[in-house]
Amino acid sequence: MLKGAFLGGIHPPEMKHLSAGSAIERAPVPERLVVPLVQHLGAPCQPMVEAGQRVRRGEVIGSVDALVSAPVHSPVDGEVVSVGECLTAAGTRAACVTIAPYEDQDFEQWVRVEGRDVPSIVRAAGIVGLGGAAFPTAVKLVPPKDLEVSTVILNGCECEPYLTCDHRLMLESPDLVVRGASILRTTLGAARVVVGVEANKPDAAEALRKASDGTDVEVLVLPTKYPQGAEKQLIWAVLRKEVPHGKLPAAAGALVHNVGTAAAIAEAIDLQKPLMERIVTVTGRVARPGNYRVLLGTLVSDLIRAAGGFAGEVARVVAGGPMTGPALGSLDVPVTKGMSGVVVLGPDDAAPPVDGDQPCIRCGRCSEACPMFLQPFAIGTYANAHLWDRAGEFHALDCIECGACAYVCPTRRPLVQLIRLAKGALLAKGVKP
Amino acid sequence: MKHLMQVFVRGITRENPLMILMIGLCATLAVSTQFQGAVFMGIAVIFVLTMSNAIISVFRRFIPDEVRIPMFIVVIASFVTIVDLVMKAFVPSVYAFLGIWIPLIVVNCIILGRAEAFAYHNGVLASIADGLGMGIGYTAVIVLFAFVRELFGSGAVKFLGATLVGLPSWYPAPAVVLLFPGAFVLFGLFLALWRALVSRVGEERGVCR
Amino acid sequence: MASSPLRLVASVVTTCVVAAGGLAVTYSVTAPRIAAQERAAEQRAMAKVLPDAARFEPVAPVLLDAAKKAAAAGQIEGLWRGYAASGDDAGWCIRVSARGYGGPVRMVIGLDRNGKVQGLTILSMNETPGLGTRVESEQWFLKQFTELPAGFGDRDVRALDAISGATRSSRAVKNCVAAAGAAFLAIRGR
Amino acid sequence: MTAAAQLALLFVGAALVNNILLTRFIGLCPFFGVSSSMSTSIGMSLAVVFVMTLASGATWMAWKFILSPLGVGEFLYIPAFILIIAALVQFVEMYLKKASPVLYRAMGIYLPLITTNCAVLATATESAKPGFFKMNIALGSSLGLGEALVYTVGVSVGFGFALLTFAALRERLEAAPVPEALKGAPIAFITAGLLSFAYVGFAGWFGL
Amino acid sequence: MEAALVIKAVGALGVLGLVASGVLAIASRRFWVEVDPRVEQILSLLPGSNCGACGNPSCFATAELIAQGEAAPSACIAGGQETADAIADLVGAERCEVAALVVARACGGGTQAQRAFEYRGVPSCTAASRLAGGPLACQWGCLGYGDCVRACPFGALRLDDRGLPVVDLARCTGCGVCVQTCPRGGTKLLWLVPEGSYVVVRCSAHSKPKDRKAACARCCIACKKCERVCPSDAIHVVDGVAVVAYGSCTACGACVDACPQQCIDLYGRGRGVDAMAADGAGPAVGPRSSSMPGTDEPAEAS
Amino acid sequence: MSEASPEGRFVVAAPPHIRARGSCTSIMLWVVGALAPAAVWSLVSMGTPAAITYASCIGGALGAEAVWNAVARRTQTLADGSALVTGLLLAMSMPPRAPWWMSIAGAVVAIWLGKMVFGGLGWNLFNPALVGRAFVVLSWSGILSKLPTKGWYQTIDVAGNGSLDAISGATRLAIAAADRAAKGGYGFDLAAQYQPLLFRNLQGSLGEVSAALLIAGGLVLIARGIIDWRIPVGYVGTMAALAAAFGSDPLFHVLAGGVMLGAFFMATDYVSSPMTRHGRLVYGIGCGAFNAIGRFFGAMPEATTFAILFMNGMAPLLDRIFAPRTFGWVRRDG
Repeated sequence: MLKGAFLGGIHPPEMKHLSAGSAIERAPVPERLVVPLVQHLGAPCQPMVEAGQRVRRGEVIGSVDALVSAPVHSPVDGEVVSVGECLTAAGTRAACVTIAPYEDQDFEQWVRVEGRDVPSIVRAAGIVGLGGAAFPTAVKLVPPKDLEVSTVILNGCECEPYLTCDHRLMLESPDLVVRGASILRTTLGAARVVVGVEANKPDAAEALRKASDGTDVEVLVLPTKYPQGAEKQLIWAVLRKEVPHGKLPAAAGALVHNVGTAAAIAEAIDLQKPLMERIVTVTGRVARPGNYRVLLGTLVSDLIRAAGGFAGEVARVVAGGPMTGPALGSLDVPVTKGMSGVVVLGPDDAAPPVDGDQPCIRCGRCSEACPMFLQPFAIGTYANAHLWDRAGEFHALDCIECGACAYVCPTRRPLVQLIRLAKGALLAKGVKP
Repeated sequence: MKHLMQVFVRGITRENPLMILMIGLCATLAVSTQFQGAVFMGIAVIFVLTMSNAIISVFRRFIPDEVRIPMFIVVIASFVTIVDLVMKAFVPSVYAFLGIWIPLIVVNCIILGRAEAFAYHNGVLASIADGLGMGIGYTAVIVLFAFVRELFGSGAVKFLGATLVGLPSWYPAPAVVLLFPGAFVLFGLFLALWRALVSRVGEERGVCR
Repeated sequence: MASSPLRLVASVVTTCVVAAGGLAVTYSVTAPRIAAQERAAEQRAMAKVLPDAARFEPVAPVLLDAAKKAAAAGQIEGLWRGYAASGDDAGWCIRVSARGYGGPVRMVIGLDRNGKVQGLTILSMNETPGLGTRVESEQWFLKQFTELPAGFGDRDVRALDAISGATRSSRAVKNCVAAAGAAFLAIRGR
Repeated sequence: MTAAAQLALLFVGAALVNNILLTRFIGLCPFFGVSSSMSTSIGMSLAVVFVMTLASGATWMAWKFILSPLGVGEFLYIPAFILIIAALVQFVEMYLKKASPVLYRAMGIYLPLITTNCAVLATATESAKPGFFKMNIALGSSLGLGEALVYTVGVSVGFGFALLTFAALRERLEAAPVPEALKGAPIAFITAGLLSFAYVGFAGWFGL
Repeated sequence: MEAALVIKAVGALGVLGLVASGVLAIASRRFWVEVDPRVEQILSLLPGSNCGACGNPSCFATAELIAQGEAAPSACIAGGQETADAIADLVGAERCEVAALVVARACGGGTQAQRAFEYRGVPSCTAASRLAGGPLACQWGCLGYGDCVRACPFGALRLDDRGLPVVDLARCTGCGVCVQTCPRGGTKLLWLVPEGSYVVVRCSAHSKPKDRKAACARCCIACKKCERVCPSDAIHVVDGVAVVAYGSCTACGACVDACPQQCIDLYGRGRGVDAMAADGAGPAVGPRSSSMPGTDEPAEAS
Repeated sequence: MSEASPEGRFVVAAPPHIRARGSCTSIMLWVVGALAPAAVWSLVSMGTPAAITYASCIGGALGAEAVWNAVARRTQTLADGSALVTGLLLAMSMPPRAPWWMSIAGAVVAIWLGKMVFGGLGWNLFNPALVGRAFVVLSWSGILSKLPTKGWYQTIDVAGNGSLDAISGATRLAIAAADRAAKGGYGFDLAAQYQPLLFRNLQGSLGEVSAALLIAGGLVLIARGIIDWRIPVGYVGTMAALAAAFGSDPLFHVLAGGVMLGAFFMATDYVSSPMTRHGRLVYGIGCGAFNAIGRFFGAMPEATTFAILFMNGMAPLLDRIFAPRTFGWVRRDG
């Protein structure tokens, strides 16, 4: 029995075998890249280019001065076709720069980023959390003065079913991950740096161990359980400390970064390379499931074409993991920094769609599954009746939206959606999280 | 006159103490196992309500605000005691059935409520009309409810020894109707029915006004 | 707008005085009537349970005390000697109460000279309508007591049937009868 | 039976077996009125425990030292007792308002409701006036002061317990898709009825 | 004996009364607490729906603020002119004019709007709009799950059979709760118009007219016909969508007749339009009565 | 815009996009399946009267739900299986020879008053089957106590014992209670009753025929994770402990009466039991305590129905008291 299992959680079918075995390949350069100017959590960037302008690979095309933000770089050499609104995976419309790449691309060349120290280089490289949240990494490298970060945790859990991009990265480039980990540790002045890997990826853990030989990077194998990769659960598993309600993880003395982010940091520091591409798992009902190195701004439709197109009947296409990723209404949305996968679900794999409210039979499975020890049934029930205050009494704002509750619900209540509604209403009322 | 009539009718329909204002419930549920007891309970309430309304209305200018509640309640208690003694003297069997509920008329929220809300601010005639209306509204409901409960709970409705209505003998009277769970549940259903039928009428009148 | 304290006190006291006076008068008017009602009810009950007797006389306090002591199962409230119109001894009437489900069950029990139950009736009870009150409405129940032998004891009473679903009320009635039997044994012959 | 056991029985009998709300229908107005949320029902329960105990003590004294010696209790007890309760409640309300606004906000706003709460008058009468106490415990025809207080506390705790239970049930019903005609009071009555089904189960416990 | 009983009774109850009233009399002096009676009075004048449009959490809080003079007598938005006047009289302030508002819906799509994908989940506009922006192809359109209907504290909205919320102008107080609730509130799908407005354009889309037409059969196509027929120069196509200038509109109804998309409606409680009749609450009577009873939309052209 | 999907429009719903197997219906069917052996055995042992009771209870429950849904214009909810479970549980708590009309009345009350008035499945505050049973027991105790019975106990004098809850005439429990009241001890050997109580007990309700089959069914449900062990363990454990404390045979008291049916199948009803772990344990203990005290010191020898109903009423309060601590709210290290 591995130590470190948090309480609650679920064991969904992993479905990682579809793509875990195939090495990362580069997706072809599409005819057109649509690069959104907001690919992160925080202030949107202002366009720095205009239509008709030539851009070089790595050139900044969007930037803003706000603290919580990250610049956007052109992933290719090409010509700006237009600057305007387009649809994003989240369904919102955002300013985008559309670029027509030239025929010949040299992937070993880029406009180098510059900076005084690690945080400023990371910022200039436009690095954000690649696990999905897309929070600007530079901000996290400068924690509040009153909080001491004693442990940096690298998240290599990849607990979402289907996704294998982190797995492949750890397996194929463990040196990058270890190098990133060391940079993070020294930058933050932390005593420890731990890479947490779920037990279902023994080969990745082994590769990391080998790579970290002789460095101060620890590799910790954690039990396989969803959502092991959630920030608070991971900190608890490694440190046995709870992040206090409403506080930053640093309050528990820890900081969590995704392994992919660490690799990107290593590249930014050592190679002065901005974030222009990422590894995306394309899996499920596609002809060639696998992991692809994808230029940011590639449309999902192009990516699916690169993976051989749909195989069989398709019910839903999910951007990211099937537990938390948004379902796509249209495939003409670009890959962004936070998109770790495109999962194509058939009618049999996907959750049966539910209309309206289903009765809660109070079986209590959602409470058992909730890694935050909430009572999702109660929040859902009150949210459904628009009794937001009551939902707030059940700590709706502490929900991390991992989806474990809705996954186990035997009557298939849309619990996550209901809780999100409650959270939205509570925040609108000015309730502090 | 028209005004008095309005006041009177209001107590029975739009502001029915039991069905709309939801006050004075305790005795209703407790004594409605017996049609006969309910009738006498109703009469007692009408008497106390009307008399106390009248007296309080007459003396309302002499009642200081600070001690109005104790004074109201002494007046009401006196009439209740009169009812108590008279019933004991003349209808002992009914008195034995009603038991503690006669003294508890004092704290029936309807009576103090009307004294405070109506009689203290209105003239004698209007107060009497109000008392009668409220009392009759109360009595109508409690008698009807008791009728239903006794009929379905024991198979027949009796009044002073005579059987008024009886169900066929094969009807297996469920005793639960007469027990306290039955009282609550039936009153809930009664309330729903009343709201569906009677209140709607009241609402429409409200619009026409 | 606060009134003077004197006025407050005066108005409350006046109300109280008037109310008290009125009630005292009402009481003195109704009190005899209430007493008469109670006596009449008692007489009616006694005549019913001991039909042979024409008049009833309360027994001496000594006997009543003895009876009270002897009756463990219930509480003896009154004890009368019944006399037939001819002046013969007709038996005893015992008013007795025992705890039931909703309060005391008060009964009057008539015993003949030998201590056999002549009749019994329930004066008052507060049992659950439809359940406990079946001790009165189901006639076989009270009737079975008249078949008890003269000089019956506690065991004899216990052996009789109870009404299912009304255990406590049945037990109260049985206790009353058992108490009456015990009282009779204690005062017999005196 | 020892005296302590007797008192314990008296308490259990008053609180559960003869629960004043669910088996005797006394005090229903606040039961339905303030049970819509937990916090108000907690305040109400506290107020009832407090006032009921004071009132029972006061009426017991009044009976013992004024009404009974003068021989006027038989017809004066109703006005006398209710006058005592009304004055007491009003006094407590005024006092709390001035002395402890916090406590006043917590339970003071329920105090006016208590004057017309039949539970208080019923319990005070049962405690003070011989012949009204109906429980099946051999305590003689009237209660001593100690017994009266134990009984009263038992009744009021039973009141509070039933009120809290009921409030918790109603909180669950808040979001329920109850049929339109039954919304509000009717469903509350039905819930109370089903809850009192459970209290039938107490019938005859310990011979009470 | 009777006399003795009466005296005893009088004595007993008299003493009790004396004690009780004496204690209360003293207590009422010692524990006197000042309460502003005007709070209660103001509260009784307010609508009491706790809609929150005034920015205070409850009507009681507003009443307290008004009584303390920290809020204007006209603070209550939902109450309108009458309430403001009554409160002003009560607190002895000057009466002032309140700009009365009602809510209007700038979308006529409903079931005729195109869906980009199939939405399955909680039937709520807010929830739907958060999943890929909602199923409508038009990002400005009414999603039709009725969040506004549920939110309205005055019961002034209902969903009609086109899946669109219609306003009962007799009940609408212009409190704006629906506007705050509507996930498209920021794009003026629901918005507050002055009470004296007469027409409303049932489209608020800002995409290219061509895209718009593909997304919805009922959109404004910026054809400018309304602009040309308007005798008082009160309607103009701004940013690709018709906009009414309420100051100069005279409710002549020319634009309503001219619109080829039937996307302009007579509306509002203004002069000549019966309050009960507007926006689907009943047959419209006024300068022009082309509305079908029960809808706020002219009869189908086809 | 290119239409990339082969079928046209996609489905968009909130995450998660995958779901665990199992549904409300499958849970209900598992409960039915776990009850089935005991039910079939009782049917075999008791014959036609049992068949009539089963048919009228289940038919009444399904019919009542269908009628309510039709009248209230709700979507039909028979497929969720909850009405079937309610009907089956009600039947198993009825005496075999109960008149058919009584079974139907109980089933209708169970569904309408116990469930539908609150808004249907998931909203009922009390176990519907127990509401139906309590209604029947309180309404027609007189008729129930006079039902024709057969078996060895008829030779035992049960005079002086009638009870509110004695739904099937003189059950073993009733006899035990009567004996205890009369003599202060038991007139028969309790240990000798284990075998009939476990395998073939023809006195009592339909669900009391075989405690062994009920236990087996209950264990299957616990093993499948459908019911929480805390409730039955708390219930049965408390019952046994208190029986021993009151100076009687714990095993007899656990096996006799409806304790097994109640502990495994009635008290564990999801909707009317607490949702928190501690709450469930306390709830089970409360059921056991109420049942034991009611059995030894109450007016009725069998108090299962009211014990569970009472604790149903307490469930929301228990959930409030034992609400889980949210992660991160109170610091807890290690």
